[in-house]
Amino acid sequence: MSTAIDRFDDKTRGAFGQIGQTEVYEGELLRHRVYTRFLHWMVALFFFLALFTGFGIYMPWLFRWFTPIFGGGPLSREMHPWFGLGFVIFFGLQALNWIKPMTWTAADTKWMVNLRKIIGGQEKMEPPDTGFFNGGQKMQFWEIASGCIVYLITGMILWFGARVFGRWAVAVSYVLHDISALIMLGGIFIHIYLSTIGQSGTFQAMIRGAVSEAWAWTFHPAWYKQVTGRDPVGACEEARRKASAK
Amino acid sequence: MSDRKTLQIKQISGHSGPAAGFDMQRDYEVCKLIDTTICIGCKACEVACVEWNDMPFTPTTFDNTYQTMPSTSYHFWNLIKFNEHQREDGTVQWLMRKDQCMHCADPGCLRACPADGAIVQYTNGIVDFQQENCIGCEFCVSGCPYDIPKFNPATKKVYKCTLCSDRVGQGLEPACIKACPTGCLKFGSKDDMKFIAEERAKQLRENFGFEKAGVYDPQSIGGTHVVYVLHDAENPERYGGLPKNPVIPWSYTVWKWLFKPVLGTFALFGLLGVLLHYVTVGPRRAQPEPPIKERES
Amino acid sequence: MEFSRRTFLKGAVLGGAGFSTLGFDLTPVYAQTQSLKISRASETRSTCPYCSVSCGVIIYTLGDKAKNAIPQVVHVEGDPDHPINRGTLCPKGSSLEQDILNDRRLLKPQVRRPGGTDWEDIAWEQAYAEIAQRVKKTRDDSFIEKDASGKTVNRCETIGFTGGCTDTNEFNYLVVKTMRSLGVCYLENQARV
Amino acid sequence: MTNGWIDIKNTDMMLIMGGNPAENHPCGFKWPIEAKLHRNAKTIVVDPRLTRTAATADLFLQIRAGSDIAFLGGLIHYAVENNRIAHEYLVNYTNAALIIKDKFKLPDDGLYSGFDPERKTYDKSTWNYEEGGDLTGKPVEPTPAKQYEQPAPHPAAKRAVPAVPPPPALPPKTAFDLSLQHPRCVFQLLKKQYERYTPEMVERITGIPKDQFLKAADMFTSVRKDGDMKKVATIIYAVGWTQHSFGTQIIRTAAMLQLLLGNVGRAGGGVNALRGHSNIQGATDMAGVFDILPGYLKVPTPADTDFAAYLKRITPNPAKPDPWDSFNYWSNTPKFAVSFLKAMYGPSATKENDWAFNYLPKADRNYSWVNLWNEMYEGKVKGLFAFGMNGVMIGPDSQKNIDALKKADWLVVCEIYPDETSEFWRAPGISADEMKKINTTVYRLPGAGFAEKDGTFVNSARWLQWKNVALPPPGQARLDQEILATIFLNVRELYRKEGGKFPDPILNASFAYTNPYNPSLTEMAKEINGKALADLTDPKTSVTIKAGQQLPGFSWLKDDGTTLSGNWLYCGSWTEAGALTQRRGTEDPSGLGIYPNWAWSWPMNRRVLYNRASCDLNGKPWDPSRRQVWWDEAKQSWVGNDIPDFKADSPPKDHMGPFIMNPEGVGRLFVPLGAMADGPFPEYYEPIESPIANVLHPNQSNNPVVKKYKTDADKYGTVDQGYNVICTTYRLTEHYHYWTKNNPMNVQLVPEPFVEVPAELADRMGIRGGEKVKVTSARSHYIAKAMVTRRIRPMKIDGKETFQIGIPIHWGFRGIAEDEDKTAKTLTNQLTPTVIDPNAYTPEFKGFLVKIEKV
Repeated sequence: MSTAIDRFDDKTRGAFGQIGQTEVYEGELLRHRVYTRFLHWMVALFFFLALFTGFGIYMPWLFRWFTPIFGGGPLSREMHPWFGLGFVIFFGLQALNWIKPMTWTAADTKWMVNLRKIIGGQEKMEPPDTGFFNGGQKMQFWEIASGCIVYLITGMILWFGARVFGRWAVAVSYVLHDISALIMLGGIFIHIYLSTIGQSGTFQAMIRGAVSEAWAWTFHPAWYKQVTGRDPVGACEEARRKASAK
Repeated sequence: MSDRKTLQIKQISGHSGPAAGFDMQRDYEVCKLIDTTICIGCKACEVACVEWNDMPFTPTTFDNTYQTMPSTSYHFWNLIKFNEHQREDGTVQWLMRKDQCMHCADPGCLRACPADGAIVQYTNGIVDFQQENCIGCEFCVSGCPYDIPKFNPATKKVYKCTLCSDRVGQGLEPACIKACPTGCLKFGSKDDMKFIAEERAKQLRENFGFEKAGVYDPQSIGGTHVVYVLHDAENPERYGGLPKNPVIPWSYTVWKWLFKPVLGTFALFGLLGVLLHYVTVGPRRAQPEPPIKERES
Repeated sequence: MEFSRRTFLKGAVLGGAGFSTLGFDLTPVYAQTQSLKISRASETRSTCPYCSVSCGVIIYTLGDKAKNAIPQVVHVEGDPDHPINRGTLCPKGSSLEQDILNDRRLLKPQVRRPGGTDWEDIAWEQAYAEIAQRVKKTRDDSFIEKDASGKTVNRCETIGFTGGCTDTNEFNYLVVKTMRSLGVCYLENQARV
Repeated sequence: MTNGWIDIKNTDMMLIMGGNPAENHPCGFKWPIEAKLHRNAKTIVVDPRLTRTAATADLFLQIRAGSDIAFLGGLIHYAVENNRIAHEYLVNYTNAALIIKDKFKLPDDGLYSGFDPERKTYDKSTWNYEEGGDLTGKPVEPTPAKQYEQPAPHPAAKRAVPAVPPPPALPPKTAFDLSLQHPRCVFQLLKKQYERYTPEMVERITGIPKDQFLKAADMFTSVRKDGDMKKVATIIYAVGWTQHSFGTQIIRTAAMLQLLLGNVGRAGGGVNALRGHSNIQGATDMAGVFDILPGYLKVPTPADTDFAAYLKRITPNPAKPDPWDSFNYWSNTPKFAVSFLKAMYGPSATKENDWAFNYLPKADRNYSWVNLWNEMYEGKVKGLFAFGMNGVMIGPDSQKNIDALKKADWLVVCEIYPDETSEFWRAPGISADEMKKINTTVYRLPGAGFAEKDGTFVNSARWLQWKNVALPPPGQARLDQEILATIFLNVRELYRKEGGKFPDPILNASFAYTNPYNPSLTEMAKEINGKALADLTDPKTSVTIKAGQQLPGFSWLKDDGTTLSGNWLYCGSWTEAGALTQRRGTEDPSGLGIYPNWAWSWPMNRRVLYNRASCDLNGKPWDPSRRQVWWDEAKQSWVGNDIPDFKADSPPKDHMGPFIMNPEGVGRLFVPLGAMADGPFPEYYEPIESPIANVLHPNQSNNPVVKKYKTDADKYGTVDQGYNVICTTYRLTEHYHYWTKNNPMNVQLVPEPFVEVPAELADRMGIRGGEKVKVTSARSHYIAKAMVTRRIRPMKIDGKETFQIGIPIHWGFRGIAEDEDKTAKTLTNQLTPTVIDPNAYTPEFKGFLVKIEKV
């Protein structure tokens, strides 16, 4: 099973590597391949399409101004499930792509325990065993993954409606769908924040695919160690020394 | 406008609670009375409805029944349901019931509807869809205990009986009421209709041998502005699936009136949180950072 | 039970109102109803042409009968003054608008010639002339002035007239006057069947 | 209807049978419902199917189609046996006490006295009253027949020289027995006649179980429980009674039952025919049928060698017990006839030329509907006009009618939609080659719809109501009256120019209209009402009507040519006061639903016929809460909420009979002489196609005077040939005959033809709802989807399990569904037999035999 997924992922990664490219400059590390970036932005695109159309359905009195983009309320409603479907499909591919690095480990649990310090800014560096993804990222990943399953099931029920599934299924699905969306929305705020202004140097990982070595040893030390073979703390200290020497 | 009155709004979908100032004007509740015991299933109400509302014709096919189509549709809001009920003694009772929006006192559609102003309830009890505000989400369909709102795939909006709010607003009775040949349909104040209905049920019990005759005005949804007189009020299901105790899914009530605004606020807290984080703690940077020149307190 | 349920509803309403930062506005309390489609149409009182109950109907036509407006029906409804139907109509009467405004209506005279496989258009005057000639020939060819016993009978037995159920009394009188004068005996009507 | 639509609300009991008013007259059906709601009135519905009328009934009985006389005869038997009869009414207002000739024989063997088996007709001379006086309490002995004085002939009849001996007439003074004990009095004969109609017999014939029948009989006759006269029952019927080979007799049975119960003439009572169409009541009044002239004047026959002979034949003389009085309103016939001829031929009708009597064709045989098509089929009728009449669809035996039209020279159709009659030459099954061999020329002229024409319709309650023009005809369509008048005037022009056979009536027909080519219906209506041609003065009141003025009523009509009236019955409808048919008064002071100022009803705005019978002998209403008319001693006149249908100044002590149109003055339980072709009392006969032999008299199963047609197209089926299912035909509430199949709204409601099949029969044949079935009669077949239902149950007829099916009539080969190929394009009336009632000549559309199979 996993080998089939691996084969698929390898094949598509390879194919996308032919289409696009990732340039890694001196002092940088390859963070996300073309395929990963493509999937991420497709997921993001469909997420926002679904989000904006969803807003128009969730609270039209507040978000009606989104709807003209999609041709008005009813068309927003009509498009929403298709956008949602796109989101789920692309996220599904991303999940296949990421299923290994996203596997939860003891380090992640530790990371979560340490969360307050990271948020509070007391710890400048991530714990040394923080790998390619940290616990927070994995939590969001799995939240979205489970959210997708909820979306898919409840969304289908809402899509085909009370005529097919009965009114109670729709009535319950409606609530679950919304709750799922609200949780995801909350997570997305954090995700965007941390990947842009909240954590400088992160955004380029999904744009160019490469990150600075400093970014790597700061935020994903274990991964840094894994790809460079060097000790992240040592590398950081060395860099600090070099900087102060100047 | 010069007409005596427009309709006063009591509730608006997408807004919690009653519309502000809904009691600005006195009004009485209107009601449609359907006496199934003298309904002859002639379908005049069906035609009057289609004609008054200028709705297009639906292609239908024969389906081993006199019933025009299996259920109401987005341009067929009024349907007589025909049912053959075999009594214990082997004789057959042919039941006919006009099916249409019940204009519930507590409308499930309105509760389910997220679109502001897409469904309104007037103080006279009419529940009306305002298609210009409808977003076609079809939640009303599941909110309705009577399977009444119907989605039109062409306009992508939902439609149902308006109780001819355009006529009632101008002082006329609804089109179906006017057409009904036998007078099994009546229209007036809810009090009057309830009185007539109860009297008729009593007459059926006392003079015509229908011991279980009664009035259908389900209190589980606060009563309806369409009430039925039934030969057998204990078995409304026989009349083409009239629910004995119609209910609105609790999820709509709980969700829409309570948690939806609350959780919506919580979601915004995410935004607020990151904003606060940025301005208080500040962004995280790759180490090593440049040396700190000064730090507030 | 009802009381407690209502109390609950009220509670919910108040609860909702508590959060009405996300839903409170002074939306107009009145909704202007759709304008009445027949409010300015012309009314004509008529009688339903179907069964023998003779329901009074009001035919609403577009326009105020000004010269340049050609009336077309927009709605048909029962006449509430009529003592028998009191404004009610059956499914047939209710659909009279589609009887008046119907794209299947015959709009021009047509003739099917002997051996013909389709209709041909014919001018009214031509049709009248041909029909009159045929009537006269058929009558003259077969007119019986006296029967076998020599009694005057003045019959034309080769022409029949069948009248419809919606022919008015006045029209039927014209039928009697014209057909009996032609000597027609086979004068029948929907009334028989 | 003897009464009216609204009047039904005054009833306490309804028997709805042979009609389906909820479906076919929904808006009229509100009045039975009103009676239910406000009077707790009960409804008994007897029908072959559980119809939508039956759905609201208190008691529904499923009857075998065509066995109605057995059921009604059973009710008569029950009423008499249980003394649930209106005794005073019966003795004084019916001919129950009159004594019948001793040669008269009841039909124990299925035949009355006087039957001629070769000609299949009756010599009806024994069907007459005995002449004589009061035999009450006298020994019962046959009174010797004696020569009685011939009644004084009408003055105009004096010149008559009868070539043949006069037909038997009613005796002016009839023998009677007010104790109703004389064995030959009508009541005793009636009792004897219906003794055979026991509940057991009813069950064997009709299939209605005995207990159910008794329940219905008890319920219906309960209005006369203990001799109480306050309650009233009504009987409501339609063509479910008419369309049989004994249809008229079914209705007579009902009338007799109502007379026995004293329900005729009373608010909430009567025998109420629900006519199926908007103006077939008017078409009958106006003589759209061959056997009458306007106002029910009899059509002239060759024996009427001159006008006097004609008048003598058609003007009845009173025939009644000597102490009683009889208005005998038909004695005014000469006035009506002369005024009619003056209307027809104007100045050309003079006393000298017998009022142009010879201009009228003299009918010597049956020229009715089925005969018309039969003669056309035989190539005798060459040309046909069809103005809004779809003869192919109506049948019976539509295929025969199509084949008949193939033999005609020409056909002129005036219609508003494409119809089967005008397109008979391309009926399904006719190939292109065959089509080329059809030599009929067909003119199809676009007429005007109802909204495009004015004029009056007469409803079932005899109301004449004027309708207004709403819009002009579309396209090149023209008004029907313009089309007919123009055709006639074109013919007239040809006769004027070329001459021809007997052109006088054509040239002299009065056409003095402002625009003769398009005569306004207003002018026609005024001519129908009639006007004075000379100054007239009423000697009693000295009221004068100037020449040229409209007449206020038919009492002003004269037989000297000084009045003109197209139809005496409608005289009073358009007076100097204007068109009473346009009145819109909505007041109903009595609350009885009379609405005296709404439109106008014949005769003379009377809303309930024979309403004198709503009072007892002293002129007091039987029920003081339903006061229609009454005798006002102070005014020495009949007054009331309705117009008294009576001689206004005839005091009760004169004992004038309330049934003023009968020479007897009383209602006829026994119909003397020639008024009925098949018997003075109704007798039960089987339909022509019947699953069993008549249980009462197997050797005379069918109506003895009914003749079958003899062309190769006329076939009749039997059970032995496999036709073992009884079939009845009907209309649906959603459709109107062959008209609404062009209306998309109605097509939406019921899109396709179907056959109603009992579930038990369907099970047996493996037919499921929605599957196509083929119904075959001896004539042809019909294909449609099956509607499998429990609303028609299997029944036991004379112990044998029998099934009935039903077919709506609405689909043909031109219509919305038909043009979209959604139907099999077969016609219901391809199945129906060519056989007619001997009195009304109506075909037997109900209760014929078929077989059914899955397609």
